[in-house]
Amino acid sequence: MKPKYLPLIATLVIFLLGYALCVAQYPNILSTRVIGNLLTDNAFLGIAAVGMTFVILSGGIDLSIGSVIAFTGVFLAVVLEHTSIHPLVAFAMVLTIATLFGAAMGAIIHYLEMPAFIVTLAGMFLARGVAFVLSIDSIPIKHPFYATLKSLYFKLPGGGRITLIGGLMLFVFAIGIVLAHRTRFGTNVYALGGGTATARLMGVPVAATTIRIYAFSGLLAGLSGIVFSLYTSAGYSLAAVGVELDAITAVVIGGTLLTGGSGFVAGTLVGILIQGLIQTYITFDGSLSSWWTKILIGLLLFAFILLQKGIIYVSRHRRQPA
Amino acid sequence: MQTNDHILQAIRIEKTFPGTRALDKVDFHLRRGEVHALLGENGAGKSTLIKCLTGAYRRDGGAILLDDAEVDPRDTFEAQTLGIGTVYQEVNLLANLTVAENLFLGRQPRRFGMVDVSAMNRRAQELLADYELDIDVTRDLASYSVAIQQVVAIARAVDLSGKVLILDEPTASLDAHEVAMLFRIVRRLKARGLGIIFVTHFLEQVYEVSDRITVLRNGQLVGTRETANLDRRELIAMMIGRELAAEIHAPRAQAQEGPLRYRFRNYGRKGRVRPFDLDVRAGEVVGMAGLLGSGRTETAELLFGAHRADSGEAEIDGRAVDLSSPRAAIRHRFGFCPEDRKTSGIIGDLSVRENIVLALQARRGWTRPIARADQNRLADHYIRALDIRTADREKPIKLLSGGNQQKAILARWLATEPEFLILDEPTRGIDVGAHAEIVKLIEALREKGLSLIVVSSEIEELVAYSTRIIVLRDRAHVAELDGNRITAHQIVEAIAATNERRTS
Amino acid sequence: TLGSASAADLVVGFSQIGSESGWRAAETTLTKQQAEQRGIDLKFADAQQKQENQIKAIRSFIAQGVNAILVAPVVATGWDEVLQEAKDAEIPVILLDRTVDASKDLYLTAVTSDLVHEGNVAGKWLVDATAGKPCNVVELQGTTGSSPAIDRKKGFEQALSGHDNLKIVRSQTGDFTRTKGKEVMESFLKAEDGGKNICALYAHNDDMAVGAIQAIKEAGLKPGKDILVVSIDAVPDIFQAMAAGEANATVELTPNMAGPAFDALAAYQKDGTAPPKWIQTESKLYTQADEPLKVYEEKKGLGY
Amino acid sequence: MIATIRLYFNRLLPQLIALGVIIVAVSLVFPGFLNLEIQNDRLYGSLIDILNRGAPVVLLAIGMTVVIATKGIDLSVGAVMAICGATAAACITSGHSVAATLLITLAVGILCGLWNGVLVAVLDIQPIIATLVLMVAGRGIAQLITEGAILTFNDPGLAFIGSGSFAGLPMPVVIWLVFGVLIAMLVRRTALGMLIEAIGVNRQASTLSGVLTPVLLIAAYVLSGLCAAIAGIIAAADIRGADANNAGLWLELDAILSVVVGGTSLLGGRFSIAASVLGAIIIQAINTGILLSGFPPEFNLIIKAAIIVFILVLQSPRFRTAFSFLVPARGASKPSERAAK
Ligand SMILES: Nc1ncnc2c1ncn2[C@@H]1O[C@H](COP(=O)(O)OP(=O)(O)OP(=O)(O)O)[C@@H](O)[C@H]1O
Ligand SMILES: Nc1ncnc2c1ncn2[C@@H]1O[C@H](COP(=O)(O)OP(=O)(O)OP(=O)(O)O)[C@@H](O)[C@H]1O
Ligand SMILES: [Mg+2]
Ligand SMILES: [Mg+2]
Repeated sequence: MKPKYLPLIATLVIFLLGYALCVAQYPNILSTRVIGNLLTDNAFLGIAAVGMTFVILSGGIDLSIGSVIAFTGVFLAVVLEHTSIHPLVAFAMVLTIATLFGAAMGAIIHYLEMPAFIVTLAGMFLARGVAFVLSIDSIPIKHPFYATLKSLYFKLPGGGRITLIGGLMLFVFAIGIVLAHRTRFGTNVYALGGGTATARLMGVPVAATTIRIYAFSGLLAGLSGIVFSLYTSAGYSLAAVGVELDAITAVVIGGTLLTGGSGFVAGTLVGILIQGLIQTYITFDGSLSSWWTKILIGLLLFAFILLQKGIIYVSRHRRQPA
Repeated sequence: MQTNDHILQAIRIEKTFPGTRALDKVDFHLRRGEVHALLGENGAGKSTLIKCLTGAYRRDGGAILLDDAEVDPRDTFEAQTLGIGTVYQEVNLLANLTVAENLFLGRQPRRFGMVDVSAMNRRAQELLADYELDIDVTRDLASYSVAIQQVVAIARAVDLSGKVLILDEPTASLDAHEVAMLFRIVRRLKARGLGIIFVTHFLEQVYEVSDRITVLRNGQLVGTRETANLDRRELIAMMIGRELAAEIHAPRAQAQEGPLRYRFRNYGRKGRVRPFDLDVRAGEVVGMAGLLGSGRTETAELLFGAHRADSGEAEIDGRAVDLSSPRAAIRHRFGFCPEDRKTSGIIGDLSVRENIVLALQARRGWTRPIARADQNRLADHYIRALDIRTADREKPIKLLSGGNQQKAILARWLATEPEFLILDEPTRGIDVGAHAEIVKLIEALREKGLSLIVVSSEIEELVAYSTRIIVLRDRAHVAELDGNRITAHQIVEAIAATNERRTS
Repeated sequence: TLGSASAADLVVGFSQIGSESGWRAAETTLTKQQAEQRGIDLKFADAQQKQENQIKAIRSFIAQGVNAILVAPVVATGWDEVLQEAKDAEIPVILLDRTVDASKDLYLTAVTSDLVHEGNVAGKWLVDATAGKPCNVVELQGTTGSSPAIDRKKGFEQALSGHDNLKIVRSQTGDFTRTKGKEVMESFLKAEDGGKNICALYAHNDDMAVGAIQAIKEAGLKPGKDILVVSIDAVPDIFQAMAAGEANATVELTPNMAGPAFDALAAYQKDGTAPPKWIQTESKLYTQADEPLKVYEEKKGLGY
Repeated sequence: MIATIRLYFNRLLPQLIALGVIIVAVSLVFPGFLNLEIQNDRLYGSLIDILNRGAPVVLLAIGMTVVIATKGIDLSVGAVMAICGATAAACITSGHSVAATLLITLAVGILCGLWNGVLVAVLDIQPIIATLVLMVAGRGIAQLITEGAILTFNDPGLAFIGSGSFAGLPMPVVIWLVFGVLIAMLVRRTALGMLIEAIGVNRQASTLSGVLTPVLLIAAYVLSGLCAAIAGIIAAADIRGADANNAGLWLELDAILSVVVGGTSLLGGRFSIAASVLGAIIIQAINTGILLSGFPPEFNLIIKAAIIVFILVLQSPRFRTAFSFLVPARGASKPSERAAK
């Protein structure tokens, strides 16, 4: 096994261990229902996190995704309520907007040489601001097509379901993995993460790659917004506040370095599952007050990071004397 | 030869950085099938010229002709597609990608639109076989030594160069064996009709492979000459603008035996260096020789506390000391010039002044700042003493040319007035003039009673200043030479002998 | 199985929005108290202000097989699917504190106040208090886009319509917090001629009013006299202000939503009596005449 | 000396211009903006409000600047503010003196910083994640102290910190001015500033040069914790109550924004505390301007985003080289001038 897979393996081991511990305490967690929920409930976060993984791999960050999700939802709700446009067309429209929005941020980051953190922070204000202007109310989406989409699911034995959006998340992860490891674009993303200056000297098209990365992240944030609107059948400008932090956390727990250049899309999936598991555990426990919930989430996060560090450290040291 | 034999022509290239006129209407002509050495002091503008040719920098003026047609590569990718392959001086590859990905970045073989990873790895393996390198190409580049990385960079550039190959100090971290291999490949490409630009500070290598020589000084063209018609003395004069008093081959002054000061017993660290014994006297220069990856750098780092030793003890003047961290070592008046100046040497964004005073300031502690006037004086002193070429002392050090950065780091340690100085490849990337200066400096420091440990891949140089030489092999100290046994021949013998012992 | 379960072994899941205010904390405290009194095993899940977390929690409750679910929904929309799932699993759901935009057969009942009505009560009080005198009103809104902010604004404006002496001159969000309430009030005072143009303040919750009162005092004016203060929620601190004559009126939003909810649940479980679809809590108006200090003492221990 | 002052001024010029533009723009929309008067022995007016309301972000930005200079980031400052506000309120209501309360609270802030610092410097966890732990858990801890309610207090001594005045200025302004100057002196009159910059640019090389990297890293986070503690006290004293749920919520983003608007690179290295303070004031000027302008609140975010983008574009290296005759490049005085002095 190559050392670079170590964080990924460590994360996976931790997840399985954590899962086993939870099951030991609450056998119900093993039910297909919980597993199905884990996928469905985290679908929008997972999809957005794939985009975030690419951004972080390239050494950047995208703080705008939560706002873009909210904007997408409000946009869809407004369009579907006030016009007779078919949802599929509305999807295409909103995905285009989100992609262009991401591309614009990427262009600003590259051409104006501004830090991604700040550009996307402004993007975060802007997207949510536009959502507010579109509507401050939460607007239900009652289009029959939504009902059709939601009725598509694959029933698991034991009452669980793999829903359309859960499946979509897995599909996006598959695409993300292929894109990261089997395309020139993917290698270029890693190259940027390894150092922009060097990458430029090696002939990586830095401008195009940067713009594409943020456009891709915008696209997936838009897709995540569609999923979120399917999930809640509504558009709401206050939705998905702070999702960017959850996504960043998932990416980092998944073993990707925030400094860029090293990590795996698949790790992010495990990161998402770990976060979902923490939530599920807390709900199953059900005795924690609001504050202890926060403290416990923080501590579990810390424990996971420590464990990951520990596993990597121990296995590095075992290999040394060879 | 006719003029239309030129494959690449640069006409009146200009480039100005804030405060520096890096290139002043420089002409450069490269013929088909020649190796053209581009020479000059540190900061003369060699790397800048190359970067202007490959589009890494936008030039301010001038024209570039490739095959008599005007070209204007806007970025390095365009230069690559034009058939210009380049090994840049400093960073040249991405350590976080695999060897194969580095080799084929931007032109990976594809099947059905997807990168064909197995084909890429296979071709990478084949490519490196040319360089007698049989390594696992699916591992990250970071897991290989500088030398291997350098070879990979060369392999990539060669593979990219349909017409022109540019090598900016490619041999700085290679040893004789690898250099010979590189030259075999260069000659083969030359025979194929490529034009090759070769930047180096090793004059032997210039005479070994180059056909013509172009010399730059202070951003201006001094002249282009046939190598065969230009003798060494004249070349150096062209480069530094005066005659060099003495070259480094002067015989070593007789070392006077100082008292024994530093004793390391059974010193080592698992997985890095096998435990060794080492005694160093005052006024002694201990040279460390060995092949690439033999553990010289590891030894140096261990002595300085950059890595903690896990066996053995250290004594200074008979008293046991703790050298478990750089700070501890610095307290005992150690100094250490690391080999990889970019990642462990320079503080890129800080000024030359701050880089020079850093170690001294760190030793004094933050509560006792060095007054600005003193800092200026120190910096100015060393800028003059070591002839660091910089527009002013407030220039961020990352904007200096490579060799000048090296000198600034040397200055950082000299400013702390060390008693035990460890230099890891101190002359890497340094021009002839400065090279001689540094050798002189080492001599002077030794005469002042300092103890020095110098790691170098240049055996000639080791012979020039060492009073004793330790030969390493496979991360172990295997031989020690002193007195009359310090000759290039003996050192090579020692390295080879241990080699044979191992294979037998 | 549901019908036969006695209250003692009832497991009820409670998905709370979070703990964004003192009022919310009091609601949580009271819900837990009420459950304890009835011997109900309450599973509490804090959603940290996120709807997705509430949906996750409800799904987890269903997976655990609880006997009933209480939800204080963070937003009105987007509950159909998960409520349907609960219904499929035959778990009754009771909404607390806010209603949802979903078909009424998806939940057992909703115990809420009427947010529009609250705003209306506050507005009516102001209409009466000013008695036709011209009066410029400034408004401190809740978090932009949140349903209390929207509805309390709407109700207040309804009450004011037709009374041309009352004019809302400025309206900004104070995010339901004291700090922002104070900050925004400061800028209102500056913008309206040092406060001389303002005759009344309407705040969407008491916390903002408490912050604004401090700002008014620091500007050298007398809250409650120079500027009338009316707000909503009836948290303990506003009664102290009322006792000091610094606030004029507040509309109560009771934190005890769980009591009626558990009662309805018990009745439903005992013999299947379906409660009305909406159990409206009282929106009681308190003024300085209602012995504010006494109310303060009563409320102080409730976890606000 | 004059050259130094001019250099300093050049460094702050883009920020000063941005601030000037905003002030002019707001006073066009709202004419009374520049009015200042003395009331109750203290200056009173919108400009003073900006300085006063900006206090927490200014303080956070001071600590954040140093952390960012080390190539780190501290996401936990908002939560630490909440913890410290809650601690102060809890101490004062349980009968401690003001002095004891302040000491305990500052100690708690330092402790929080220490925790972050150890995670980053000793356990070598990426700063954004290391501080995320405290960001999430910290608010829980604060709520644990107040039990989710607003812990009100009436101690005039503690309240003075929030709403008292000294020498005609509101106390929060006095506090951040004094503290800011102290810290700026601390880093610039000692070698701390340079050593911190060295760590931020190249940690490995700094360590090899004998810089006490872990200790300085921890110190940076401790300073940030201390700043957050002071900000927390001010925020609590201002409303005479600790609002664990909302105190400092999302202020970490404002603080980071301030540092960037102040021109310090998020990649570590060169920093200027004065510039960050100016950045924070700019952010607060935008906020106050929006409040005064009377637009409906739905537009707040869009206006803020637009102004920030505008300022950042003004500051971006590309823009500055293109319009260098308008905005002098930061710190790049002409070499000839330098050589002359
Ligand atoms: N990006 C830059 N900004 C400002 N000045 C620069 C920059 N790059 C190079 N310089 C300056 O241009 C001059 C030429 O540098 P260059 O790197 O071309 O030298 P060189 O001949 O390659 O030297 P060496 O042998 O040390 O590599 C030097 O004075 C250097 O300080
Ligand atoms: N970062 C690293 N990761 C893995 N192996 C390394 C690393 N750095 C060095 N090595 C390996 O450690 C061994 C000793 O390296 P070291 O740099 O000490 O050799 P050296 O004798 O100083 O040679 P050099 O001339 O390259 O400096 C080599 O085999 C090298 O490949
Ligand atoms: Mg060079
Ligand atoms: Mg070495």
